[in-house]
Amino acid sequence: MIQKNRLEGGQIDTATLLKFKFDGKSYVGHEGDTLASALLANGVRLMGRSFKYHRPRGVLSAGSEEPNALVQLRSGARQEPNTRATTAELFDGLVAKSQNRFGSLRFDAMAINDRFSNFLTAGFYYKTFMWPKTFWEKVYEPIIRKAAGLGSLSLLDDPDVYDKGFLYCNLLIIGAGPAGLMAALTAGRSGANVILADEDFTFGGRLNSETFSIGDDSSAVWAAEAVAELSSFPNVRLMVRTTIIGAFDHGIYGAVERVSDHVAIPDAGKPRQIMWRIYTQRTVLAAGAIERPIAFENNDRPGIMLGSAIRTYANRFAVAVDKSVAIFTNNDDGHRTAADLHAKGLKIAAVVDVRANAPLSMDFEVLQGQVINTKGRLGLTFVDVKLSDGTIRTLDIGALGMSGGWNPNVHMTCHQRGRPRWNESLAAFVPGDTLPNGMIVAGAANGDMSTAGALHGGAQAARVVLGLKGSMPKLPTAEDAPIRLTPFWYVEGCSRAWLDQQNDVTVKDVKLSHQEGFRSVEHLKRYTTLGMSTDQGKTSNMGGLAIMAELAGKTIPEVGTTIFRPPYTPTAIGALAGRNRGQDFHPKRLTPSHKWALEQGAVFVEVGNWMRAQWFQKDGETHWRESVDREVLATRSSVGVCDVTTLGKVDVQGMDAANFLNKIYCNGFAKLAVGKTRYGLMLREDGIALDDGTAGRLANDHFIVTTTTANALPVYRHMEFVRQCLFPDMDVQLISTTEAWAQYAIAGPNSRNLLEKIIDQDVSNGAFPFMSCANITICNGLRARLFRISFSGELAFEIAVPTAYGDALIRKIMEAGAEFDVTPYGTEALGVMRIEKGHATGNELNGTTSALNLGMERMVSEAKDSIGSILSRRKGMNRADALFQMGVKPLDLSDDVPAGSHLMNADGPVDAAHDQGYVTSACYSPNLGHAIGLAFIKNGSNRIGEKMRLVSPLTGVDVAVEIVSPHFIDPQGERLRA
Amino acid sequence: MHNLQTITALGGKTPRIDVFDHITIIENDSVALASVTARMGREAGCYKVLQKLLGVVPETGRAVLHNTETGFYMGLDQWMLTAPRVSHELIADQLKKLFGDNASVTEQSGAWVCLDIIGRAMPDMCERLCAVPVRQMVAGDVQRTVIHKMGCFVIRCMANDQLRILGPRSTAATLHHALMTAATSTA
Amino acid sequence: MRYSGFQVIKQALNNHKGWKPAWRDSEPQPHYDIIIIGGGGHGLATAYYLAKEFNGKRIAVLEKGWIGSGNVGRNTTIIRSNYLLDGNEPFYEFSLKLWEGLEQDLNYNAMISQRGILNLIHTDAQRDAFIRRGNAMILNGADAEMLTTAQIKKRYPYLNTEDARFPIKGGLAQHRGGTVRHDAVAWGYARGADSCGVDIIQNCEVTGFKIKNGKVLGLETSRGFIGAGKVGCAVAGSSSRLMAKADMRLPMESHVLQAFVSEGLKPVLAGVVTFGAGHFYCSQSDKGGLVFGGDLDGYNSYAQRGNLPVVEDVCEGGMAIFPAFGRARLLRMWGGIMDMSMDGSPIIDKTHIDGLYFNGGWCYGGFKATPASGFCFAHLLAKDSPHPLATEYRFDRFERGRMIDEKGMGNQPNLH
Amino acid sequence: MIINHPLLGQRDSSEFTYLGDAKLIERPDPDSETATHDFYKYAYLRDNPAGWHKELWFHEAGDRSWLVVTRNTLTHEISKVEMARDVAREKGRRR
Repeated sequence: MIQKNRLEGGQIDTATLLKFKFDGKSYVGHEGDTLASALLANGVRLMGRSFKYHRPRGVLSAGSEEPNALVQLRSGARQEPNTRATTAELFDGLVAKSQNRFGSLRFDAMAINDRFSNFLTAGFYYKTFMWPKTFWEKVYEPIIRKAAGLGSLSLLDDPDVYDKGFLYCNLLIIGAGPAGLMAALTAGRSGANVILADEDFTFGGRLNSETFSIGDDSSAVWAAEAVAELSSFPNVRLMVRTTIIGAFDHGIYGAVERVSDHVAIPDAGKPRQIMWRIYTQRTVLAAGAIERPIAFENNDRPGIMLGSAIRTYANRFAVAVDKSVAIFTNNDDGHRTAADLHAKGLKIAAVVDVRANAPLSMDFEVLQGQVINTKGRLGLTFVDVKLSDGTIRTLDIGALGMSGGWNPNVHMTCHQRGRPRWNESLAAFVPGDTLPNGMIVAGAANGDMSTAGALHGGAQAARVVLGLKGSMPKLPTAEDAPIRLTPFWYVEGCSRAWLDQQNDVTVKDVKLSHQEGFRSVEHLKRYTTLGMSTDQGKTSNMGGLAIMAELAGKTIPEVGTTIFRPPYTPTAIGALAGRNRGQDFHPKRLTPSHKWALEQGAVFVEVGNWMRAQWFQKDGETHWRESVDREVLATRSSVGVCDVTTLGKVDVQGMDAANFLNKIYCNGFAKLAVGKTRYGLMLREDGIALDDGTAGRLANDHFIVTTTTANALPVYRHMEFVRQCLFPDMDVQLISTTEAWAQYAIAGPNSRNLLEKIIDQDVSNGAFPFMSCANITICNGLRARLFRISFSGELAFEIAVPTAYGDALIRKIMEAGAEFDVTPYGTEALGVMRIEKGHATGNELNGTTSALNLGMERMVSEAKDSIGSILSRRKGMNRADALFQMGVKPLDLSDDVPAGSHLMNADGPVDAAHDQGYVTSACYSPNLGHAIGLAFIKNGSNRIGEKMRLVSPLTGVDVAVEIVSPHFIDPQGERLRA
Repeated sequence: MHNLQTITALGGKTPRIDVFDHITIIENDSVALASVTARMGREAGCYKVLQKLLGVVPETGRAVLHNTETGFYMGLDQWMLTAPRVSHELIADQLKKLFGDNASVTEQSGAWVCLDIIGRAMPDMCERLCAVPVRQMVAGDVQRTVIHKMGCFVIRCMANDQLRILGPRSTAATLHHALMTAATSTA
Repeated sequence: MRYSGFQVIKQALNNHKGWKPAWRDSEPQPHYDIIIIGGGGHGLATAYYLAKEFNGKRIAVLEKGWIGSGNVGRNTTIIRSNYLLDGNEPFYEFSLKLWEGLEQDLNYNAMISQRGILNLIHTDAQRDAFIRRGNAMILNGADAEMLTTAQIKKRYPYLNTEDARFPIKGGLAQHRGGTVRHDAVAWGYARGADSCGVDIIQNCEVTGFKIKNGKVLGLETSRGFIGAGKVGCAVAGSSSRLMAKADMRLPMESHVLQAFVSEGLKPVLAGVVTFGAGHFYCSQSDKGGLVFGGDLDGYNSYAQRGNLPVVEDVCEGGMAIFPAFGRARLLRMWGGIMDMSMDGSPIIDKTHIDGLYFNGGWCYGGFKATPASGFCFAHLLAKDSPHPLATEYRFDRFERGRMIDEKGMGNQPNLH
Repeated sequence: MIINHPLLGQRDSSEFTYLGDAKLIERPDPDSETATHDFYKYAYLRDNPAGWHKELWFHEAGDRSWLVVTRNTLTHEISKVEMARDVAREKGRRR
């Protein structure tokens, strides 16, 4: 396989042959190639199709600003759409496909759009497709959607892993061209902690693309030596293949390191990419500059490229885009390209320069004129040049370099809303005055377009930001050509002249946008989609701006600029997500009995980050209801045990502990006796219930506060707020002990009998009545805590031991309880029993319910101040028709009363206007033998016994129910006091 | 004496050890922990006891590592004291006796999983886990931070290649998994 | 000029010479009957309905920058009416009905696309809450359907149901929900209002109110004083700043909400999908970009940009349900300023100043509300009484204790 | 963002949880005649300035201290960070 356009030299390793496929055809390239350079070397110019008109597209650039040569890289689950061939590093076995074509790349059926382009101008779709009304979704839009988009996803799970990482430095240098390298050398020698990052796979930037020398070496060799010195510094971290994607607040930068994108498949366990968060004190932005195209008729054919790109392919990659080349330029840099190509032995058909004072050359012809049109269906064949004397010359060439001047790469200076400033001599925007904190810009990015200027700027920047004393380091001699440029944006009278080659935005579209009143830059962008393509307008915005300025009779800065937003280049969503996906999306919190519960065949359920046993399936049980009913009945008839460790526990100590609880609970705690526990309701300051739970007093200055599982964190935060911000002088100390204790609820008539077998103290009703709490010991001496509280409504205890003993304790309980058939129960049974008992949980404490709604208004003490008490008394929260928590039961006991259903008057209409409330929680009560529910009902407390209609049109429910007390079982509470 | 057996945070009868060429991850099951918070107006008294116990009151962001009783800073006037579990099973009671009303003492032994990371790749691994400037830290530096959404203490130990991570005990398996993947990807 | 397919062809054949500006760039007159401050979606819609439905005359819209430069052009373009509470649901359903006829009404194709919105369910408690919500929607005349995981999987086969940390237990769908081309909404209303004689005045910043004896007389602007009979404020993102000029403190905080778009991709996502166990929602634009977002950054901000933690949080949510999106690339991120109210619901009300009216506090739900907000605000301005569907959106609801708190988060705006 | 904790130094803001305007420290007198109205203003009305803003952050993944951060809502620049407890005392709050 011969590479017909491969030249001598360059920075590629011709010794290593790399095989790759593009659109099924096999080619070879070398180590050091990009996919684009390898394809060009093989004589492939056509690489894609444009978005709207499906025009043939080849490479425009040699960098990450590439708008055209986007390919689908790799295959199967690793298929990756819209990858720039110009940055894709060639590896052996690489497979790529062209995109956005219907049929083959050469014969794209959708190219028909180009014929009708005159009807498909900017914004045409806003003016049509409106009739008939129903046709948009049904007909027009599906067609548009199908045609839209560029590459496709495989829709298979991304098989690669991505890491996150965190780095710290004194100085971050973005870009390793002359300015960046010089800044790094200066800073590195000073001993500062430096990170030097470049998106390319080798350092050097433009130095790798140029032929001139620095000192006595070629620029590329100088770069290599600089890198060698930098690698010897322990205080310098060199990061190739690393794109700084954004400058965020306070010196935090996002960086994506492509660890494995240059190999076929990442090594096992190794990340494809690492998303680094870099914390730096100072930043030198040395991101270089991007050359501008020129707009002329049919300037979008494959083979028409940025002049600097043709130069890069020849010098760095040893590739001739074509053997016969011409340059269209408005500045001296175009001539440099011609000279380099000539030196490589290519035929320079002509340098077409718009300037009258263009420099002449011995080696090639320089024409004063303009390119007015081009030919070549799938690639450039001819260009027509109109000379200054009006005559037309046709050049027979396969490559045309456009050299419209350079735009400093100001992208990252805009990330914190900084606005670039217009520079007349460069005819370009340069960094403005408001830069991200700690950032300084150097080199071409700052408008220093010569190599000498870049080297000096880099060194100076490092000195300034690091405040280095001493004199400027000695800089090598280097190219220092002045900028000689005559601003020139588009050829007079051109119409189908491309500005945004990816989105097919032409000069004609900009004119139409102006004609229809879309004249501000943002309107221009949004109406024509100029600069909305995957390169974010890096090569297209300026041209559009310039033309709009001329049409509006304003200067370019008057029309304004569009600022850039992160990321600098498109970033894999997988990299931004990192490891937190699949099962690792959130941490798993396991309870102390988890290992044991697994052995028991428990079915687990997510409760926040906790994994709790939902029920314990026994052999022969085929439906979850069987397990749950069994657990409930066994508990109420004998004894059950449940892991309640997940409830939040806060250790409250200090001389003011009781006063503090008086503030956070709406009911009183000051007089709670030592050894006693009390139910407490916490309100938010707006008077709505925040959380409920119990607080036990272990000593005068020591309470244990429990919260619901879901609210453990917010309640702790709230308590700290009250402590630190509202009552800063209270002697009270808080610390969460949720994790420190394994806690089990033991409930049922036999719970005391079971307990007596394992604990060392007397827990008879006399010695340890309802709502008692104490520090005790179990099994001859293990420290433990015992609370006589009941969520189930049965005689019940909660016993806690240090977490490490949790596994041993549950096994002990099961062993000791065997004679009572002790039954472990899960969250479902827990839920059934609390509904039977009428206890509220998250479904009721939903952030909109007040104490009144919960039937607890009397708990809100008038005698003292507590958080939320004042606003809980607002009229609107205390209306007669307020919602009250009640119970509902079906009239036909075989009916369900599902949660989420709405209550309607038995004989009234069924609509929102007549809504009477809704069911918050529901279950089947194995004790009552029918479904029951808790509900919020307007004026509910006065409607006991009323027949109502329960409807859920969503799920097809419509049953007759009766309003009853929410306490379905043991309303007098005799069991729990037994 | 009771006969209840503990299990480790990772669920084993004995602590888990994972050995790689470049790193070793050790589950350390032998520390007893208790938090100590100075009572308001009793700070001086509290410092005195700490001084006696540790030789010095741990400063902000610092740990005292050399004694059998070691301690590190948790927050303003709040410290975590640690000691060998064999000798200090009842660390909270023992400390409460010493501090009396000068401090609030809370048992924390069961609340944390302790994982020691030892090996040359320790800094590289730490960089992939949390926003802590591990290379700038010196022995005895402590930071509380987040590792994959888990609030952890990160302690730079005496040995230059050792890091100690205390994480919520209930998330021990997740935390260990995070360490293992980081170890593999830095191998 | 009327837009139509025929017109497009006619103009094309005439080389597009005939197209006129979509709206006049008006010079301010000395006095207007009604001035709307804010040339965003809500302001332009208000002006349009004032002129068209309530035959208002001498109306102007003042915009400090270019029209549509605010949140109407910085959102994730979703429309829906899947609300729970009485104060909200009828209003948003009215809005959705207006969307359904908007293009014909405005003669402008805003690409209103009812491809459906789906809220995923991950816990039983969440299901109970969504059933309650779905019922509230239906009882208010909106559409809602409960989907099983299998039904969802059929629509989105690549949805992660196998390896999910929080399993997907179904979803609440509203098939009439969907997306709209956001900029086109501003342009369509501007063109519509303009054709009804409304003056649209860009680059005209309000610097102060002229208020005498508790009555508003006009506005000081960057283009001089402009007299007004009534003034309606619809400046999402700047509400507190603007009303401070009338010495008002509002029940709201301004927060940044980030939004994201990927590179263009061939169609993968038909409708809007919302993750219920993390912060992520996503749709795909007609151009092929995945448009997605998540939670607020969480701190007060007027900076129109956010920070990395939320970017990463959102992408984690995305990868949790769509692991196939990992190799798609995020192209652009931006931030909008949300006026987050104290109960998560908006305000459309008179102020204590005679002739000064306020519309704001839309949190991150303003875009979908645009038509109804404009209509109801126009009603209030024209008739001095609230539109029947917006009677709860009053300033005094907080003091009276009649909050409209969909999420139950209370008086902490960044949690709504 | 980075919050320069008065005790712990520079910490990533992702370790913190945000509450809102630091005026929330100034809880009104519950015994005042106008308590209900005062609490309404306290709980619901905000200055919401475009510029410097004193606000409350909780170091949730750190030392559990509440901080008063003075931050510019236009630029996110932070000029001052104090322990909320000290600020509360300055405002005369006690037990």
